[in-house]
Amino acid sequence: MTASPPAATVKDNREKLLERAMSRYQYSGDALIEVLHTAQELYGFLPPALLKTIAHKLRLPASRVLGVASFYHFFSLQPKAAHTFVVCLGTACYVAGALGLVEALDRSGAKPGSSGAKNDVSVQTARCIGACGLAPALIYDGVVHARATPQLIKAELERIGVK
Amino acid sequence: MSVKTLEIDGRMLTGRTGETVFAVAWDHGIQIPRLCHVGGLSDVGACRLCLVEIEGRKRLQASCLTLIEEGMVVKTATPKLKSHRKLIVELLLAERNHVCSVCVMNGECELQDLAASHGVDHVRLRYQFPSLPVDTSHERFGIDHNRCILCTRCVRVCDEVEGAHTWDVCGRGTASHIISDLGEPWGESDTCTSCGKCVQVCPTGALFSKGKTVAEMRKDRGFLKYIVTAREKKQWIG
Amino acid sequence: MGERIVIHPVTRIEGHAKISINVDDAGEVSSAQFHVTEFRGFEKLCEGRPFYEMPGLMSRVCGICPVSHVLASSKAGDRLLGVEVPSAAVKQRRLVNYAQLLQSHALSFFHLSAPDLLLGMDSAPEKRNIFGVLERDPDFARRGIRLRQFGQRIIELAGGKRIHPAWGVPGGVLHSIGAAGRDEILTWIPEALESMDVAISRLKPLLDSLPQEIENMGNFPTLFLATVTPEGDLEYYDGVIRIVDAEGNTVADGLDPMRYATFLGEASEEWSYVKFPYYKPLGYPGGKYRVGPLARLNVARSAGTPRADREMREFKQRSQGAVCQSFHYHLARLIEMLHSIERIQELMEDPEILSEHIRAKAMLNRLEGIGSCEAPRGTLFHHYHVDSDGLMKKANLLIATAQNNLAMNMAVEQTARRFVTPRSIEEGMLNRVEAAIRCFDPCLSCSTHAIGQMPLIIELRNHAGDLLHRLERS
Amino acid sequence: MTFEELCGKQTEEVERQQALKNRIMCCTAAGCLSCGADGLRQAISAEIAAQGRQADVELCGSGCMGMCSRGPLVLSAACNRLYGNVAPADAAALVSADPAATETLADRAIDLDSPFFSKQTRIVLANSGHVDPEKLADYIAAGGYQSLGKALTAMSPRDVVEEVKKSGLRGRGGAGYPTGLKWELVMKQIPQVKYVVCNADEGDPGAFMDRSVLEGDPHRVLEGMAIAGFAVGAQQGFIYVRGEYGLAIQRLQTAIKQAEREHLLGARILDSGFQFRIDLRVGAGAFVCGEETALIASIEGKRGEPRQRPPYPPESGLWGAPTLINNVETFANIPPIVQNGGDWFASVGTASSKGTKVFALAGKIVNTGLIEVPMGTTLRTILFDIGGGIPEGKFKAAQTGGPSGGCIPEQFLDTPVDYESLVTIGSIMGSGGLIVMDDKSCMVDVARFFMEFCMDESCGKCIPCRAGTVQMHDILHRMTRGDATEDDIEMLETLSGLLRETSLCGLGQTAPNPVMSTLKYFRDEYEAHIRERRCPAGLCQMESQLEEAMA
Repeated sequence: MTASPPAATVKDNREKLLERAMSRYQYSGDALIEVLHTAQELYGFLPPALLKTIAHKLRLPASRVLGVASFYHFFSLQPKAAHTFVVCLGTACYVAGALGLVEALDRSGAKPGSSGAKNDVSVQTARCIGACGLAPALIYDGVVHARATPQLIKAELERIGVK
Repeated sequence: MSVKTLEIDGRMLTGRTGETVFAVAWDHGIQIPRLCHVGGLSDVGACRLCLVEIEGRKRLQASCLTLIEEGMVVKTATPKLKSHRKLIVELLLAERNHVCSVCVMNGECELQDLAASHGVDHVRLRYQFPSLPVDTSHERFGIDHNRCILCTRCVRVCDEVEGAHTWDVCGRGTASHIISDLGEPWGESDTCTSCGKCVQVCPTGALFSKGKTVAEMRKDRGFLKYIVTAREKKQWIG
Repeated sequence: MGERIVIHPVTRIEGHAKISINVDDAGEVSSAQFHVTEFRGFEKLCEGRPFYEMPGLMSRVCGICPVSHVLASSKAGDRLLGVEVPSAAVKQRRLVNYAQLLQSHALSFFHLSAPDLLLGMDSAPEKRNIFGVLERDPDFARRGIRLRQFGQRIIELAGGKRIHPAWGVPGGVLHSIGAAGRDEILTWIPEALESMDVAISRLKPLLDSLPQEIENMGNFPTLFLATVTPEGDLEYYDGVIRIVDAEGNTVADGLDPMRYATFLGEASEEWSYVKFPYYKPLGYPGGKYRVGPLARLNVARSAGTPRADREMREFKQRSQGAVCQSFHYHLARLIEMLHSIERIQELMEDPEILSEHIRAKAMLNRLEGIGSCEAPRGTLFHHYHVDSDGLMKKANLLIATAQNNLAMNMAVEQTARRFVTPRSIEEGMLNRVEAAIRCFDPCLSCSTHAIGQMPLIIELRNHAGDLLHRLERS
Repeated sequence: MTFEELCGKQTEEVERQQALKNRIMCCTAAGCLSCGADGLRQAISAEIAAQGRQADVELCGSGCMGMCSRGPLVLSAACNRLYGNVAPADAAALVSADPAATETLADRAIDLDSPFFSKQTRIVLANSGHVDPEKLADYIAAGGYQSLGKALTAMSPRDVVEEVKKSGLRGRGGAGYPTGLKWELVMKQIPQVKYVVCNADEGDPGAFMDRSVLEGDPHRVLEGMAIAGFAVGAQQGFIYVRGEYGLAIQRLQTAIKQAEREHLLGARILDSGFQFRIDLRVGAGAFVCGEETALIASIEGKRGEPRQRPPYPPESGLWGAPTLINNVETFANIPPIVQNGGDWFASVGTASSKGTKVFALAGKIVNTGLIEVPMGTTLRTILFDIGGGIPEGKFKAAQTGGPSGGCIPEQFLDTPVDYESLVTIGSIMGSGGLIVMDDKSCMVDVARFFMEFCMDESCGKCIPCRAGTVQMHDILHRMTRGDATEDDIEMLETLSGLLRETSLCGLGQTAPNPVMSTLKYFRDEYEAHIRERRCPAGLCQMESQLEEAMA
């Protein structure tokens, strides 16, 4: 008997979960967006190999899978950074000065749509997160901050060591 | 098959039920401009050049997607339509880097022809000058994204006629671009059959045969109708 | 107090530039510079484009000598393909190159320089142009115009259009001149030869009347560089590079144009957009050299055609060793035109000119290619690097006007010192400064890849840099 | 469960609730959550345990209570008081409900008789703040699923459609197409397979009505859809909900499971022969998917690109089948219409616009939050009575309809808010975002902001929208930088005409609206940017000023 289990048994659990999601939709191509949602939940982002697997399993052309994945802003084809700032740029937040928040992040080298200097901060802008009553709103690592200020951003960035 | 009578640009014309306004007009020599339509492929109504005015309809209609109806009254070349078409051509010219003088399709390009026929002697809009690549990794063909107008003829011919679906549109809005497979270089595509149909249907010099130089490219679209008809009628059997 | 004269724009040259003349405290010309103030960046522009596009793209560098760029570019493309170009295609290319030389030289001599020569350096500026010449000597002017037309007609017949033909392609040419084209060209020959006789016999006595100008407008020793046949005869399309010095001694011979970078260096100065190439073994700026008609006649042993050889032998008598007076570029230009017409006749009588085997096809076989040929103004090099998909990574263009840059600067300074008296500036003085430049027939659109027409400005400045006088013509 | 059992369940739950000493409703809508409602809820829950009051004090979450600007909000049923800005430290006082203890909260009590509440009429939001969205029993106690029961037991599909037609309800998603007519169209289609789709892809920046309804009263939407399914003959429904609405998705999932368990959805609903399933489809961040043909493409797993209409979805929608598409608020109006009759609904509102409309108030206004008013209420009432006016500065414009709408200037404050009136003054009803701007807002910049939105959200299929929005944004951007000429205004108008008339879908057709309406009412601001290189609101940084600052 060997001490270590055969490679197949330590197979990534995520693969199984993705498989289950696809079979729930009977591997139908119509379920592509749902499957991509699941894949992104499991893997954090959608690398080409993953898209290829999905294309094969759903029997869809690879270009169509990428075409769909790239159409929707929710899907990320790049790995996510450790920390994410989402600045709401909905009308209410815009009127309330959300651009100041983007500028504050910008000053720290973290530009919208890109990862920051240390590649651990990503900055995104959102088209209204629906917290208009609390404008300007900022989602920092999944937590909504109402009436965010550049000072708040500065403090958070300092806390995680981004200058 | 029933026949319908309609009026296009003051002429009484007839067409078969199920035919589009665009098809009936062209059959009778009324050449409505178009970029995304090509005979033999499905229509998407994206270029908006074939828009026509139809009496009783509030909005302009894409003639390539509008089926003829009995008694329809259609106008295809009103001053309003012409001015819209001209501006659409200008939008396209300003959107990417269309440099006719060094283009393989110079003199044969559908976009260039439209610009000429619509009197686009200068572009009133700001050129956007995007920085776009050329992919010549394929053994026989190349794609120059600078000349692409996103008409998706290549996507459709590859999907509908060749059946490979190598091409699709990636991204959205102004960032849209044509991709092969998962965005790899064309030469690395494992679905492309190198049939060259996409190259032939491309209205501009975006898709070209390698080795062709300035103004040397001639595209043949006759094959499409032939293949499609042959397939529909199963002409190869018997 | 030092002063500076600036001639800006310099007129009757191709492109636009500025001359500044600096005046010292004693009121004498201390130095002069020829600035090229425009920038075009063709080399940058072609990055990322397929190399097949280069002949078409490069023909846009210049409206005067597009053919030269098409040829050098096609030849660089030949190298990238690694093919042997069919001999009929070579003949087509040669034909068009001669035609190009003919029309460009005709423009330079009859349209741009003849006004100075026929009407005089000090004649009224508003008359000093081709229309003035037409008035003074209608037959002469018309012959010039016809000669240029002849050259352009050949280009049109062979290349499909008069300017920016994109008929040259890597591996050969797109189409041949055809029988009808050949027949038409042959009908032009007698008149063209006759016109050359008229022009040459008209110029020679004029030269005798301008000893001051000849001796003081760009007369100095430099090296001369040109392409010759392996035997050492005049050659414009394909050959080896030979360099001679002012005494007429061969400094280097049999140099491979493909290896130009081993013997030519490129310096730059912040006051001009044109590069300053030099002959490497002698360093910068000691390795200054001249290219173009004068250099070619100095470098070549003989022309290889009877009429041109006759003129060339006489030309070589004008000086011991090499002819160093830049003013003789004019005569050299006429001799080259004569030679070109003779060669065109030869090609037209060669049955192979009608062959349709004019293009070699291949895939990309090399990642680096150099093409060179003799353009009207001198030796032209196109040097391309491509990636494995054939997309341009880098282009280096070494252009005749740039190679003459050092010499042109010297000529400007020499002319200014001799003819410009800063205390009482006269138009004719400044015209001579410009005329010195025109000897070289610089094509600034090529050398800097400029956009549009911006004639030259002359500025007179003191040594503090204050502007004293400014002359601007358009 | 049969209809009788449902009624029994309702009585039972109502009695149970009445027996309680106190019900504490803690707002758990996104707004309050982002100002600490979760921590507050835990504190109250711990306090109930600490005081040993589990038996007679119940803590519930609730949907949006409206006054988002004062969150977190807590409603104490015992004293019928609504408190704002509540902190975990207040838990003890809330649980005890002792008048003395609640004294500390008195200054934070919100006057329920204030115009903010008194001028509202709540139909869609009737349950918001009173029903725990995560408890089916709560919804049933409030009369939930009674309408579905009524439809299934006492009405024919045609009766239901007639009732909806009679109500005069119009689509609340923007265009205002009569809902009853749309239902009738789908009902009349011959094919057996039909679909009902709820458009919950609320994408207008500044609009959060649908999210609040989904989060606060998800069963209401499910019930509305089921009634629609019964009426038009569909057995399958989809809710296409924005991916950004995590909480709404979660509550919908919970609600669907609860309803299926009780046979309020799924097979044999309320023991009748009617079956209706609802599946969620989660959007992935594309505004254009709010357009019905794009939404269909997206549900089918494709790029959300619109296609030419006709054919309209009632004829050929999802997978080519007849498809009824209504938005969240429209479906939420259905149960009360079925319950109370079309005539009752038609008695609210104006001649052509019936019922109420939910608005999301945001921007430079005191009471930001969610409100519901009868159609025909004037903007002045909405903004100054309910909204409490402008905090500082002067009113300049109200923006309705999001990127497809327009800016309404002061002179139209007394215009009644209904579909037709808004169109007359250059805006649209839209989905209900209402953003207030004061004199510090630059109208050119607002136009630029919306154009940027449309440019980013354009799907790229048709040229006028794809390239036209880029050019219009380019011009507007240059205007805000002081780098534009008079010709640019003309080109802006020309492009507006092109987009409006030639774009493939509503996004492109309406993209010029904010530009057109600001050009109409605030042309002087445009001219100041161009002629004087000056921003009257002092917002835009002009290139020349930037250069000066650099030097």
